[in-house]
Amino acid sequence: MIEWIISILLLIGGSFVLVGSIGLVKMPDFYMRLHGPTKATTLGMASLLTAAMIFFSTTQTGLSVKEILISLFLLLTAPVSAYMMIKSAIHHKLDSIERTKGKDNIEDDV
Amino acid sequence: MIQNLTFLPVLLPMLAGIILLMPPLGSKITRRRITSVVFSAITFLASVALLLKVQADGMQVYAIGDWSAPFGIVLVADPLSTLLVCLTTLLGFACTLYASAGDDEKGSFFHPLVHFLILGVNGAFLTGDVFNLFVFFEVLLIASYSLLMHGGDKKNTRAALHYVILNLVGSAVFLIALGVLYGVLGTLNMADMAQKVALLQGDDVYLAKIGGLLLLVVFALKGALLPLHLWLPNTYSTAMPVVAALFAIMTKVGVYSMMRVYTLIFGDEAGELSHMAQNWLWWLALATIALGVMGVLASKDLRKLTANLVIVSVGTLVALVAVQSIEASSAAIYYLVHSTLVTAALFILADLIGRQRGNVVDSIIAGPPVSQPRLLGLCFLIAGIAVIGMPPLSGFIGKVWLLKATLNAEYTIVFWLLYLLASLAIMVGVTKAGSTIFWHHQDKVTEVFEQTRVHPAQLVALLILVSSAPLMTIFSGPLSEYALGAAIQLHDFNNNINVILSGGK
Amino acid sequence: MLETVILIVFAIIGLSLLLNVWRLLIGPSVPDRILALDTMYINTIALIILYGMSLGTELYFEAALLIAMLGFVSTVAVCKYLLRGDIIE
Amino acid sequence: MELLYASCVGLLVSCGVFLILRARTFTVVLGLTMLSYAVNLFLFSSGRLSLNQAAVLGYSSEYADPLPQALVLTAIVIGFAMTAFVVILAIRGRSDLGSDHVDGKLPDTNKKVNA
Amino acid sequence: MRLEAKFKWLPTPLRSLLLFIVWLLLNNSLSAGHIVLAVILAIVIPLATSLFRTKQPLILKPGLALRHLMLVLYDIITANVQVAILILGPNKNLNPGFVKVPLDLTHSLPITILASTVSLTPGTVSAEVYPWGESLTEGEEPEERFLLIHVLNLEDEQALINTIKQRYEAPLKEIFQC
Amino acid sequence: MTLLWIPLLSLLGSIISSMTGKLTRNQATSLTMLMPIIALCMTISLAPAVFSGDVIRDTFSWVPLLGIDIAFRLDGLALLFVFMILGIGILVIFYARYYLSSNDSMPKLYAYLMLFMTAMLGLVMSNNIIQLWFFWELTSISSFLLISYWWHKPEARKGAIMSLTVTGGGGLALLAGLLLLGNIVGSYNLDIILASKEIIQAHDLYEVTLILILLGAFTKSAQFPFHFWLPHAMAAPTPVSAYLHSATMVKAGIFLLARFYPALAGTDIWFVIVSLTGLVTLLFGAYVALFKHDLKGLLAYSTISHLGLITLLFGLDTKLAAVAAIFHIINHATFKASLFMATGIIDHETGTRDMRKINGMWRFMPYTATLAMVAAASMAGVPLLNGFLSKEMFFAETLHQQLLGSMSWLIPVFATIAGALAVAYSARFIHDVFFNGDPIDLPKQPSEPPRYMRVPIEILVALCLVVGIFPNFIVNDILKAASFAVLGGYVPEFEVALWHGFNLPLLMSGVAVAGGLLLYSQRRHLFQFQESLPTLDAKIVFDGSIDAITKWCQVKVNAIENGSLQRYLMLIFVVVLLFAGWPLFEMNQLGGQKQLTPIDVHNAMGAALLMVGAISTVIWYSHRVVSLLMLSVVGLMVSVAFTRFSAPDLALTQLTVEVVTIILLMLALFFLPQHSPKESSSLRVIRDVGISAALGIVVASICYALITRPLESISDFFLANAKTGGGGTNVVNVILVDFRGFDTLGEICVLGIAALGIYKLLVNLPLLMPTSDSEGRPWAKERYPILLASISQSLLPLALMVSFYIFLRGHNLPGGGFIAGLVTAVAFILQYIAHGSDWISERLTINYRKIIASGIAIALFTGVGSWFFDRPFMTTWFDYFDIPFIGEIELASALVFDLGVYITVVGATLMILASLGRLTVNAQEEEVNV
Ligand code: NA
Ligand code: NA
Repeated sequence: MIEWIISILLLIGGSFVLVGSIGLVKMPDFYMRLHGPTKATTLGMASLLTAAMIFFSTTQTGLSVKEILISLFLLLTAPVSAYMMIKSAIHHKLDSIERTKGKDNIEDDV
Repeated sequence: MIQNLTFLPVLLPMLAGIILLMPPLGSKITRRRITSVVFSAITFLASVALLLKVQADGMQVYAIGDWSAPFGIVLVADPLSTLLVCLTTLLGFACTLYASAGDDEKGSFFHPLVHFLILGVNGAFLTGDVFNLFVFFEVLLIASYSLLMHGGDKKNTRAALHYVILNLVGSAVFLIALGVLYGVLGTLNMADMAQKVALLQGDDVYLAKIGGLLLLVVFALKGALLPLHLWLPNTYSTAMPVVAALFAIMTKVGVYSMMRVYTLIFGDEAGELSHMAQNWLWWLALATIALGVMGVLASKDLRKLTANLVIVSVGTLVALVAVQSIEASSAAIYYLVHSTLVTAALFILADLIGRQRGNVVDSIIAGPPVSQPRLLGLCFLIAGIAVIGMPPLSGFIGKVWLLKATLNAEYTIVFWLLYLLASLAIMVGVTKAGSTIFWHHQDKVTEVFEQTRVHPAQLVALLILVSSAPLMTIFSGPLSEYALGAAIQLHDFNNNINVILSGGK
Repeated sequence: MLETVILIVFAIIGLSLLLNVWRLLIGPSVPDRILALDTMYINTIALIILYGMSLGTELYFEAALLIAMLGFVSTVAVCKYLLRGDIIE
Repeated sequence: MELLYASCVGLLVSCGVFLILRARTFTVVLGLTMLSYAVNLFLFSSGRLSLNQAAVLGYSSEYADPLPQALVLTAIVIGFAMTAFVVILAIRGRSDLGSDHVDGKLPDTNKKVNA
Repeated sequence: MRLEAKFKWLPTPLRSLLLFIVWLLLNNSLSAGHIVLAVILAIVIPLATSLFRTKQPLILKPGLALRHLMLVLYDIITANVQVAILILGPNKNLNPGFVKVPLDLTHSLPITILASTVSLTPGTVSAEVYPWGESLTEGEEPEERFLLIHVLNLEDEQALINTIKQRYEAPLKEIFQC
Repeated sequence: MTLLWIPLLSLLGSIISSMTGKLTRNQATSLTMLMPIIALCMTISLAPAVFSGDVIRDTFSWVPLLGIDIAFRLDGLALLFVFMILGIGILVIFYARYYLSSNDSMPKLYAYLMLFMTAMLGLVMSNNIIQLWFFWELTSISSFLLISYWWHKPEARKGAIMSLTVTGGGGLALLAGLLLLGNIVGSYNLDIILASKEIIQAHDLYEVTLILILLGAFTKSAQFPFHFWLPHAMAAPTPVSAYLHSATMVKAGIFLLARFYPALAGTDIWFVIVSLTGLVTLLFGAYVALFKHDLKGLLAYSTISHLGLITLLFGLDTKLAAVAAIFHIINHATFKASLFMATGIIDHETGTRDMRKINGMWRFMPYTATLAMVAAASMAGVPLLNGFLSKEMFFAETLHQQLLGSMSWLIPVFATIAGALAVAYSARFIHDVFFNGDPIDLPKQPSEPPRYMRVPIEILVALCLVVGIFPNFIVNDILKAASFAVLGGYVPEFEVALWHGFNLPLLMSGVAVAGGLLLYSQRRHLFQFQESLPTLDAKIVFDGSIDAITKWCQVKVNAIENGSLQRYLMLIFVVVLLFAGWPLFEMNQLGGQKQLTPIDVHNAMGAALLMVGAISTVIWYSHRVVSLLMLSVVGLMVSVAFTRFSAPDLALTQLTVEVVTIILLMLALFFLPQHSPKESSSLRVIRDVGISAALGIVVASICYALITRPLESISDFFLANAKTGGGGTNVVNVILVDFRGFDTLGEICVLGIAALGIYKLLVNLPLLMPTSDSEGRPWAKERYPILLASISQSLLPLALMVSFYIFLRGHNLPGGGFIAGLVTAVAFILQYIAHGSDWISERLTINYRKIIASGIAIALFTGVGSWFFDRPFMTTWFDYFDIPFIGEIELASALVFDLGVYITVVGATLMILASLGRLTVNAQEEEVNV
């Protein structure tokens, strides 16, 4: 039973991670590419780490929950990383695809 | 305390470095100077005490952490290493004293860095562990990088960049060599390695050979052996002279390491690998001498000239190391001490002379007369005679000895011819330099500059170094006996192994 | 079964890593590459965690934790560099 | 596996050496960093490769050779210190010499200094 | 809104609690020794780093905060599926856009939390907070702030702004009482 | 009484005279003369014993190991030379008193002269050949000082250097020869060597040895072609010339021939080399002397010629020739010294030495003229003077040799020609100076010199006369004794007499005198002929060759040390390639016997990523940011590799270091250009690719060879003792803090020193700060992005906690002080990035220098602590304690040591970054918390 849960969590996690990476490659402009890794990968990681937590708690001698820490960390930092990256993309005036709306909302940062 | 004497030459400089960074002794320049000079004096005295102990009781083995060789790191104080430790600390004392006249204020952390440099050099001399040797190499290198930039100008920066980058590559090679040697021998203690090398079989022999030869590259780079010497002239001549004087010992670290590695690990007992580097060393040494001499003749200022003299001395020493006989090693030991002190003296002299000649500084061209011609002239005469290797000063003993020691080597004639021609060329170079600087004055002095005089601290330091030449002549009897003893010990494979691996018993 | 699943997920993560490297190589812009590298860091965490699971040891947990922390710092540093040049101003 | 490992080390050496031979401080530093990766891997491998045998007592029945690991650790730290120094020295060099060229003189082909 | 904690020795009680938990998590242990150590660390570390903390509003409604956290987690999970679908679907169906969301929040911590929430929930990534700190004089809090977000598939701009303001910003205002 | 006193007294005299600066000239002179006079008295008291055939010896040990003793020996030869050195030395000192002008420093000249005297005395009395060489070189040095006495004159400087170069070079050859000689005989003791003629001459190295020793002798005694330095040494004050070039310095070479005559002479090679060199020198010197307009030049070449004569005599294979040589040594010394002194008077009185200007001196200084003429006559070999006697003997001996076989008659003919030339130049000296009309344009009005200035000349000329008329009365004993020493025992019967009857030598003398006078009368034609010859000035040639050599060296050295770092690096790599590659080819089989691990997908993929990263770094090296990103892929993969291959500690360390390094490089990038121009030529790129590929292959091969072999290492000891002896289960950490803690101590020193050095580098560094990035974009407006600023504050406590966790567990599980330190440092770096260094320095007023020092201090004192338990440095201690309620805990000194590591790492890293940060923020501000 637990093995099943672990397996499913692992597969879900892996899939999300993969989706994030696919987004990274597939999307047409930087701003769109950012979405995959920021969200899907983070969630995928959380799922994987939960699987690991359950795995170690059940197979090892005792409860093992420190994987939560990594999830916590990723959840805290992923938005900030994304924010920094998109800031630098805006600073570099990277093109977004043509049909992007609201480009004039971007203020010149210099 | 007395059983920890072996450790003091490493402990004291480190302690000095720490104290000099901390209040209260490190906070004011006068306090720093006094602390630094006192500490270097104490370190020197401790080294001398160690030397006497080694003389009295034989080789001292100090197992750090109480882990005996080959598992732990041991310090090995034998006559050779202690002698060099004494030399280093003496030089350190002279240099801290000299710099206390004002050079130390031309940048931050001069005094702690000098002590750290001494720490590195002493550690490298004393350690019996080859990886620990690497660590101490790095200690002395990083300290030397910083000292090199002390009070530096733009020329200095380029030389420093070259020096640092080359040595970083050198360190990488060192690590690869250590990897190979550990991978074949499974041990790091030099004595243990020597033992294991003797037992190697099959292709392992060649792997060990690679390790040994790569070590040679490292030591050749540190010791400035051709073709890895190219960094030295610029580095030493652009460094502040007191720093260059201190650096005089650093090339000797490379030479010393060669002596250790190629007499102990790859020496007589190493089977197929014994004396594997001998031929390389011999011919490279000869080429080094030749190029060093060309540099001496080509030098346009006194510091560069001295830097090239350092190269010549390295070539000479390595040639002696290559002969790998007790006699040659003892000659090398004597010559090493002599050449270190004399070149250090020359660097300092170049500085003092340069300070009294205005814009011309130490260039070998006509310039304004120095303000203290008698003092500086006499000191230059002494140092010059010593470095040329003419009687009555220490150089001639070295010269006689090394010629005698190479008498029965292969290709003696090449060495003798080269060495004698080199001596002649050095004589011409040094004489020309001296006569131009002291005797050839500008017709009219257009430039007005402040006439500086030698500071008492500088004077004492200078006298310490310069007086070594006559003293080493007068006491050449006992010194030569000491050098011979050190050489015998160096070559005594079985005794070395037994004593080191049994923890000094 | 778990072993098989771990192997499969290994492969998935490996594939993701390859995709990341692809983006890293083709760019085209520096922020794109930073993004790719940042994603790589995170995928590496997954890799290490999976490795730990397949060996049944938690000895490598700290490595994963540190990648999480340090990957963030280095991404931030590079972005700051792009934005301001001087990262410690 | 061993062959692959050795090839990686060799490739890192090659890349590092090539970068070191470029004439700019920054590339030299990159090269040195790369070379030190190679060297660390090399030194590490002198204890031979072993999977899942971390030298932590009680975690497995056989252990990887811990000594090279300790050596590499020391080497990494020292390498870090050295890299830091050379990086700052490069900055100093740029400021003192006006360019980040490490050679004695600029090659003729490159008249304009990239400043 | 409150900037100062009740106890000087416990400037950030929730953070201390977090640290306490984290220590136990790290060591996978509930032994007495670790609990003692965790308490010590939970008190000492915030004190030691208090210099590196600018004054920020404290969480005054922890219960609400917890509820909000749960909501966000739920949103992350559900909405991620949508993003996955968007990503895997054909690119031509996507209509990206930049949206400027006016903010009621003024302090940086709540804004950060909001921006992070926005970034983690589907389809949106926070890009900028206008105006920048540099355009403000020292210590001044701006009249009005905006959050610039990038939307992967923008259908109704105003609806999105409303969702963000109601679903995520409003609880934050409540929690921090600002 | 010991022989040592003779040179010692003169050395003492040198020291005393150097301190006579405050005394009057007379006092100084008397004081200076005192010591040699005492020495002379001592020598005289020893003379009878020597005359009776004794050899007096005196030996002290000096460097027994090298066979160098202080050994003196007084035999006839030495006695003769000691007499000359002391006697003429005293006269020269006396003479110099009047010669020197008031501008010249008397103590200096006296000190140098006495030093030179010491060297000469030591040389002639040496009983150890190394000691002999010692004094030999001392004569070179002291003569260098004497010749350069007037150092402000370029000719004095150049003459001194030239003489030092030639004689010093000869000295080196001599040393080589003497060492070989000592090696052949097995001793440096002269007594033994002189008694080992057979061994020496039978030895393979005899010829080499002989040639080397002769080189020394010939250079010193100015034999052709090494003669050229001597005329230029005339730049010295005349008393110096009188001393050095009559009786002493140049005679040292002759002395050497005489000294080793018993051991080395007697073979064909000796006779051929020595006699021919002597003959050529004799003729050449005499010929050139005739054309010199400079008085001292004439004397210099005449000296060369006479030295050639003596050499020739030593080269003639008869014993009487050797006796004649010794006799001529004495005679030449007397007349030449007096001639130099007379020249000095003329020079002194007229202000010039040009014989074309100096005419008719007879009228101005008749008394001096008389003395000079007598001496010159002796030089010419006029009967009733000593020069005649030895020349007669010389002529006689040239008739008795068989050197050239059937052409041996050539030698007496050449000897006669040389005699004629000698007569001619002597005649010129007499006639051109003292007669020949009126002086032309003299700078000074000449008159007789001070009375006492003539005294030394009077004494010497008197000697010339007395010896010339009553030879047996004066020189017989000493000549016999010296010959006894030179010939090694048996001295043939000889009679030094004025009149031997009408014989061939007398005829030769007659021919010489007549020919000489004829030559002199026809000098105009000769001068014309001589002027038509191309002139070869030795000084120009010598200086020219030295300059050419110097230039050549400069060109070569500049070409080799061209300042190209790439070249230096290339050399290292090539050497490495050679040294590491060569043994590979010697191996039979690269791979070893160890069971190989199969490749799995993960490893292959990791390797692929690593390789892609590495190659991309190279490809994008000109786009620096991208290259850096690629490099971090490599770094990441390396740490993954460490994870994979069971080295968690390494992985952690690599990761943290990696990030800090990248951050540093980012910092550097701001101050460095953002792009590397591709500037290498394609050829160079190909070369570099070749070298790097070759190196890669070699290293890879070595690596493969290593890891496929089984290994037996000392590590089993560490695994076995980590827990019991070191108190930890993480063996790597136990090695770091215990077994090899000393390495770690060194390592943190390196880190600390690096931080200090970096601080040092950055002090007052003017920086080029770009206002825009490489594509010309101005920097972004927002300095501290708001999200980053607030999240970093929350992360700091978390990171500190993690670092504390890693620190604490290090001893038993992966972790430790270093990693923890870096994690802490990174957490602070994040604060720096997010808030800037101003913000930090407002809050953190810690002196990093002190932190580093305390870190190292903690580690050091933890080590020293074990001394109090009577254990060596760094012996660790640990124990387990059961504390109620909390449970068992372990306390270990290693943890304190690790704390030192931690503190040092934090301090050093932050110091580095703070120094850099400070640069841009506050260039003006002096001290900012560092
Ligand atoms: Na979002
Ligand atoms: Na005349």
